[in-house]
Amino acid sequence: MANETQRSVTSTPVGARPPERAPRHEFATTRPPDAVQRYSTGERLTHWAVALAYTVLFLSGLALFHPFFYWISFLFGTPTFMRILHPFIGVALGILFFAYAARLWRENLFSAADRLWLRRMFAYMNGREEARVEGKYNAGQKAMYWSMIIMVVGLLVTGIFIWRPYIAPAVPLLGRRIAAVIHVIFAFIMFVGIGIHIYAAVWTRGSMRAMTQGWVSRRWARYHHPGWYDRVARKETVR
Amino acid sequence: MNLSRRQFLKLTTSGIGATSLGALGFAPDRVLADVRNFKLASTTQTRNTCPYCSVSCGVIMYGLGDRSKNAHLKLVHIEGDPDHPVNRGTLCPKGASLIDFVNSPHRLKFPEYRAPGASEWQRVTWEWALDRIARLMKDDRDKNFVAKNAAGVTVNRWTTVGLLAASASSNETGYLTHKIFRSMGMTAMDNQARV
Amino acid sequence: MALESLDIRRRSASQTRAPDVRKHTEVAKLIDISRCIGCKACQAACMEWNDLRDEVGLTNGTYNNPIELTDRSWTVMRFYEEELADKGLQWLIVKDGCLHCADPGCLKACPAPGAIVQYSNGIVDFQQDNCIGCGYCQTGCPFNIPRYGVTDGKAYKCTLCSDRVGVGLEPACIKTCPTQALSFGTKEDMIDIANARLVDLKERGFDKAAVYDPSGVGGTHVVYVMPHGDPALYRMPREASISPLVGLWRSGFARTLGVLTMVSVVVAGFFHWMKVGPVDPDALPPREGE
Amino acid sequence: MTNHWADIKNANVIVVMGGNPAEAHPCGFKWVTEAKAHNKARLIVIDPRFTRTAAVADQFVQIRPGTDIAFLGGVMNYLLSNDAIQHEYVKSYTNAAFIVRADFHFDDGLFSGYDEAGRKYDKSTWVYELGPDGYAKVDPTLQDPRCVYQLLKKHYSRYTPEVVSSITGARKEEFLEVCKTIASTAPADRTMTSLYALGWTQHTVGTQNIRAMAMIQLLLGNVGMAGGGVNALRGHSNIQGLTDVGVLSDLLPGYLTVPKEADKDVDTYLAARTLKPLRPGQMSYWQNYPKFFVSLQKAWWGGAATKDNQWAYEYLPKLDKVYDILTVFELMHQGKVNGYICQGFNILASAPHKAKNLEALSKLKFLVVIDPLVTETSTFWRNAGELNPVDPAKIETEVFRLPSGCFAEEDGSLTNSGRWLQWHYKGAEPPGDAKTDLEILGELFHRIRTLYAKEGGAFPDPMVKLAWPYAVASRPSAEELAREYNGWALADLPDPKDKTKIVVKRGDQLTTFGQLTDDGSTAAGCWIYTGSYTDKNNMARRETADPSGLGLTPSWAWSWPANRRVLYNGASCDPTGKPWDPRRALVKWNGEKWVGPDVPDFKVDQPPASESGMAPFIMNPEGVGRLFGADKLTDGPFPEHYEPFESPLAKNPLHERAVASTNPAARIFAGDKAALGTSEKFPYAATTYRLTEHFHFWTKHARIPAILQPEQFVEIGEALAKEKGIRDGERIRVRSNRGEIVAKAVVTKRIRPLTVAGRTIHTVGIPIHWGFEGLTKPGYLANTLTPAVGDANVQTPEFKAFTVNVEKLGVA
Repeated sequence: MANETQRSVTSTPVGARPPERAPRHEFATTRPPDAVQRYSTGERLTHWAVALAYTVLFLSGLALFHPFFYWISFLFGTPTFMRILHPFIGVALGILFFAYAARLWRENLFSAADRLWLRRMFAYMNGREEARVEGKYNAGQKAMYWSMIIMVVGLLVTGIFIWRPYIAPAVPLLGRRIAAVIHVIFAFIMFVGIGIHIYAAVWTRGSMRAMTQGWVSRRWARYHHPGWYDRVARKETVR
Repeated sequence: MNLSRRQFLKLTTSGIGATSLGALGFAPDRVLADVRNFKLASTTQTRNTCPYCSVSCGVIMYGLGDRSKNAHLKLVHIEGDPDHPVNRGTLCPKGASLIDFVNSPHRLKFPEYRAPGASEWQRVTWEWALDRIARLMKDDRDKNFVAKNAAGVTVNRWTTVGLLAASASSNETGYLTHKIFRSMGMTAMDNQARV
Repeated sequence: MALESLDIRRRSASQTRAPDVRKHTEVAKLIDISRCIGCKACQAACMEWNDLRDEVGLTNGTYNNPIELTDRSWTVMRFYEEELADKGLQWLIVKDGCLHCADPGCLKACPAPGAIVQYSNGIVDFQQDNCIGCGYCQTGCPFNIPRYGVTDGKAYKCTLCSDRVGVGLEPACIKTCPTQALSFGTKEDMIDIANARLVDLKERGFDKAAVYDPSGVGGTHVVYVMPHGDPALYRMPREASISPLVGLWRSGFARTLGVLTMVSVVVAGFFHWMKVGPVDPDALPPREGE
Repeated sequence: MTNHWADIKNANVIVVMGGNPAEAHPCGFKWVTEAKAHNKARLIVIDPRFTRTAAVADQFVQIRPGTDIAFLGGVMNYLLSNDAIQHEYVKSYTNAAFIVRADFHFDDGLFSGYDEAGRKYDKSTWVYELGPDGYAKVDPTLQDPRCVYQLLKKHYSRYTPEVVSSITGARKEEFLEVCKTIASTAPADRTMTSLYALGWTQHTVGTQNIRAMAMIQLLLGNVGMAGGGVNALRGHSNIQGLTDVGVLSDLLPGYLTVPKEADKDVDTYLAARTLKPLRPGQMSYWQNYPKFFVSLQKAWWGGAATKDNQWAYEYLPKLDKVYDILTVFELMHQGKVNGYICQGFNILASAPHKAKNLEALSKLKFLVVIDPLVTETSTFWRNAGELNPVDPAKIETEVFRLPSGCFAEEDGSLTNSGRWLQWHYKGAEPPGDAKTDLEILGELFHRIRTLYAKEGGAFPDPMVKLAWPYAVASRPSAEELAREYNGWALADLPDPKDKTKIVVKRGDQLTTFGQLTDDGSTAAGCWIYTGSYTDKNNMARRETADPSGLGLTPSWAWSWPANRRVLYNGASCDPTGKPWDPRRALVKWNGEKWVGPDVPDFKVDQPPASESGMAPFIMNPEGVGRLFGADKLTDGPFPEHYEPFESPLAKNPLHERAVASTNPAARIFAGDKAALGTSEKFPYAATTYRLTEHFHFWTKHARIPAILQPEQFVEIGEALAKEKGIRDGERIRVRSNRGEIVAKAVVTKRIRPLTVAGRTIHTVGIPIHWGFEGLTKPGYLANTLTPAVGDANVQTPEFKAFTVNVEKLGVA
């Protein structure tokens, strides 16, 4: 029944099943009965859609950036198709990302405790204990959140400026030149961020599962996000 | 040769790898660029003269086909004749685009007739058109030919049908035109020189 | 040493050099503005030879037509009426089109291997087969030359009639120019002719006459004789060079830096993993209260 | 052209006036560029607009349209009052020394003998004083007040720089600068060439415009010289050839003339044209007129032309007047013309006053248009809205449109303005059912002749008996016709010096017009073309050798007459037969005969003037160039400035007499006179012209030129535009008293307002190339505006100077 309890506290109307369905507990699953729901199905789908879009954008961008990677373009059928695809996917990513991010901004507001976390971040990375995290996200995740917003906005705007044949012809050459440079710089910052993001997910075991299956163990929750865990346990609305 | 299963796998994967890398564009760069084919390679050349202004630049016309019976010779390109002492291969914008005159969508392809009061052309045969023109001309000449003037001097002129000769037709055409129409006693004959 | 060599010197988005052990003579087109009568024969010959037919447009109150370069007008004449203090009314007529830079910004900016090539003779040519239509060549060009096909989205510009030069003929515009305002040959010869023209022009009172061969792009394979000297009068950049912005982004340095950044993220992650290993709260012994 | 295209490179000074070769003849203009580059030549452009020729000129002067004679008269005054003339040349090779009849005079714009009612001159006083020997009297000292030199000086003394500036609007300093440059070619080793085209001919004073320059060139000794001459650039590819073969109302091939009513028989006809020399020892080439004429009649009527029937003289029509285009359209407008054949000529657009042309064509019973392209003439009955507002239902004209081949689809020759006959070859078949011109002519004539043979009718003989020696009767070939105009011997021709020798065997092609006879033993359809097609087709020659370096290329094609490249080249030598300038040696006397890189324009074994008294202008009975035009022209022996028939000035500043305000000898029909506008209602001077991107009304059917200049426009100066609030690219309406057009405005610095007779005069420039057919954007035919009045001598319409008003319509 713990499972049922946990379900009820997560704020996932998407995951809510119609009552007439057969009860879930008869279904064989690796999910322990006391697991804590961290990401709803909708969040996970959106996340992975964004991730897929990013992968496409990254690969195609990489192919356009450096001739060494041009072969990647053939994965798209033809380089020209890849070039046509890239901006459309970019717009798609923008929409998905903002649809996703719009719901998370409150949880990503910095709080006083975040300062301590950041101060102890490198120590944590070197194997010391993590500073206590009060919200759903730690300060590193919040920093990632806000930097991604800046990056995506930047990439989207600059990308649109250099979008042939629809927008670029209307943009003055200097604007296109600046846009192209910013696009590239942001793409690399974003790559670095995404790299850290992926590595952090891999490094903190259980995180991947959280984003794939939606749940974390109680221990994981208590260890990484004690504040959040407490509130979840107290059935408070998590902010 | 004895291959362990492990070795075998290694070989085949690298083989597959190499092949797919080739497919992915890791093949060595092609060194030659694709230059557009030289479009005059096997065309038929004919010498001509630009028909526009009176500089009369020499031109060379390039035609598709080799004049064999089944190839319909179509001009595809015209450029200046480098031997020509006046234009030395150069052409003005009109001359350089002569091909668009020769192949203009407004070239006339068959005889047409516009009946009195009509607002459309109708396609006719050469036979019909020339027969009718000849008839109209003869009837008018027979009716209006002036053999003698009021003073009784033989004047043998026909003033009621006129002709304007071209300014770009050949000397031979001009000469024949003059010979034919003057023989009819035509006086109202002029060419573009007057204008 | 053939002028018509179409061996490749440079190729867009290519890591390694094309074989270029042979030394080839560089060609150039000379545009002598002082002899140009703005007849547009070059435009006509260009369209005719390259089988291009632009739209029948409108007039905008000048003699410029087509008004701008397009994917089907690779060269256009621009007309400027200038009242000059010392010379009175001058009708300046500039043939616009690709200058075939020795250091081509378009080629530098192009991400598609082989979409832009520079032949050993200096001609910079677009290979539409390889073009992906990204528009970078336009941002790379200091002279705003490349244009995109309306229907196919590929970039086009003057090829200096590489197909003609490749069989030993001069480009179509050069051949047709009625007043020898255009000439074609080795770059060396063209510079000699240009300098000789300056002597004549100075004798006629054009004291400021100058040759336009902008060094900012390593010199060009289209060279102008400008009777009034100042390129700005002819609406050409006084100092032409590839925008530093484009350099910033398409240089080998930037590319390497980008790739190194990526590699270092991966490497850093790897080493961190090796040193610290994963964090796994589930691996901790159960705490009290669990 | 007295000279030829490549010869321009030999000039030191090039005057472009009445033409715009950089735009209308770019490839010929190349030789101006060459002269500038290799000869340090100076290019002077005098024009109502700053053209693309002016863009590369050393000196440019803007003048008001129609004031060329005022300018050139001023130049003559400058040359004469500064004594900047080639004295020896003027004395020996012009009629400067000739004494003019005592009762010849000029007074307030009129020469002696004017008949105001008939608007024409009695020219009997415009002649030389003849001595008892029948030769003209001369005063080699040029002091006699009645000698041409003194009359000339007096006539042009009125054209002071101030007067020139006041009439033409040119700035005085600019005018004097130009005079100085022109005067620099008076020395024997410097030459000036004059390039003109329709900017001079399309005026009521067209012929006199050209004469004025010819006189300047004679004064400077530039006629007959390499790099000199008076060079008509001419507008169309074969306008020279069609004129040479005489397809004009009053001409026969080779500048023979059609008999007039007064020429009652062949002897009268020939006597009036066989000109006797006016000076002792002189050769007058027209003394050979009967040989040319009889050979023509033999070519046309073969065996039917015999001495007994006056060489078929009666087969030719006799003119009661000249049926020039303006006259024919006037007659057509009066309903007196029933049928009209347009063989590739867009007359609706080419003759002035489109509305009148439309009405005239609508009165025809039938119209035949033979053309490779759609022309407005062929569709004159088509309603094209404002552009051609007609009601087809009300037009009863039957129209036939016959598709012809174009240059690329036929063999034949064209004569360029340098008089070169160049052969061209067929490179493709005509499209669809189109036929070549020769085929169409052959088929049509074959039908008419058959009808006459079968049915009889009015005087069928000339047609039925017309010589028709062509292998395929319905399709004469170009070669057959070329052989015919070149001519052949009808009998063995003996050597005139040794009658036992045969020069040309019976049936063989003639090699020179010197072989022509007046006894019917030769046939030649166009005597000046004799030599073009001998045993081989000389027009097809393509040797590029130029041994003299003067650009003569004597073995390229063939030039008339006799393959001579520079006319009057005898005048390139001083009276002892030595070239004035050894670097420009075209011919010279070597003690026995004339030799040189060009074919001598002189009797080849006749010693030069100092020994024989024979002067080099052998086509003139006086043997010299005419500073005084005598009675050759209808409107005066000296060019005089007359205002255009439509002028922004109410009155000619030079003359008080109203009738002498415009050319008093120019003919104008009553209806056309009524259609002239006044300067009050139409205050701006207007001129029409070509642009380099187009050829007449022809290339608007070709895609590339249509792209290069797609839409109709009118050029106005910035000052006028400001006054009217018109900006670049806005639509404006241009009206004359005959109609209006709407076009976009090109506002330009290149047309400045002129100060003329104390007033500010604006000029409006109207390019001609648009119409209601074509690939270009539809436009108005520019002749909607132009007046139907022609040059006093040859009736070329005054397209270059008329008046309009302009109003703004705003953005379209």
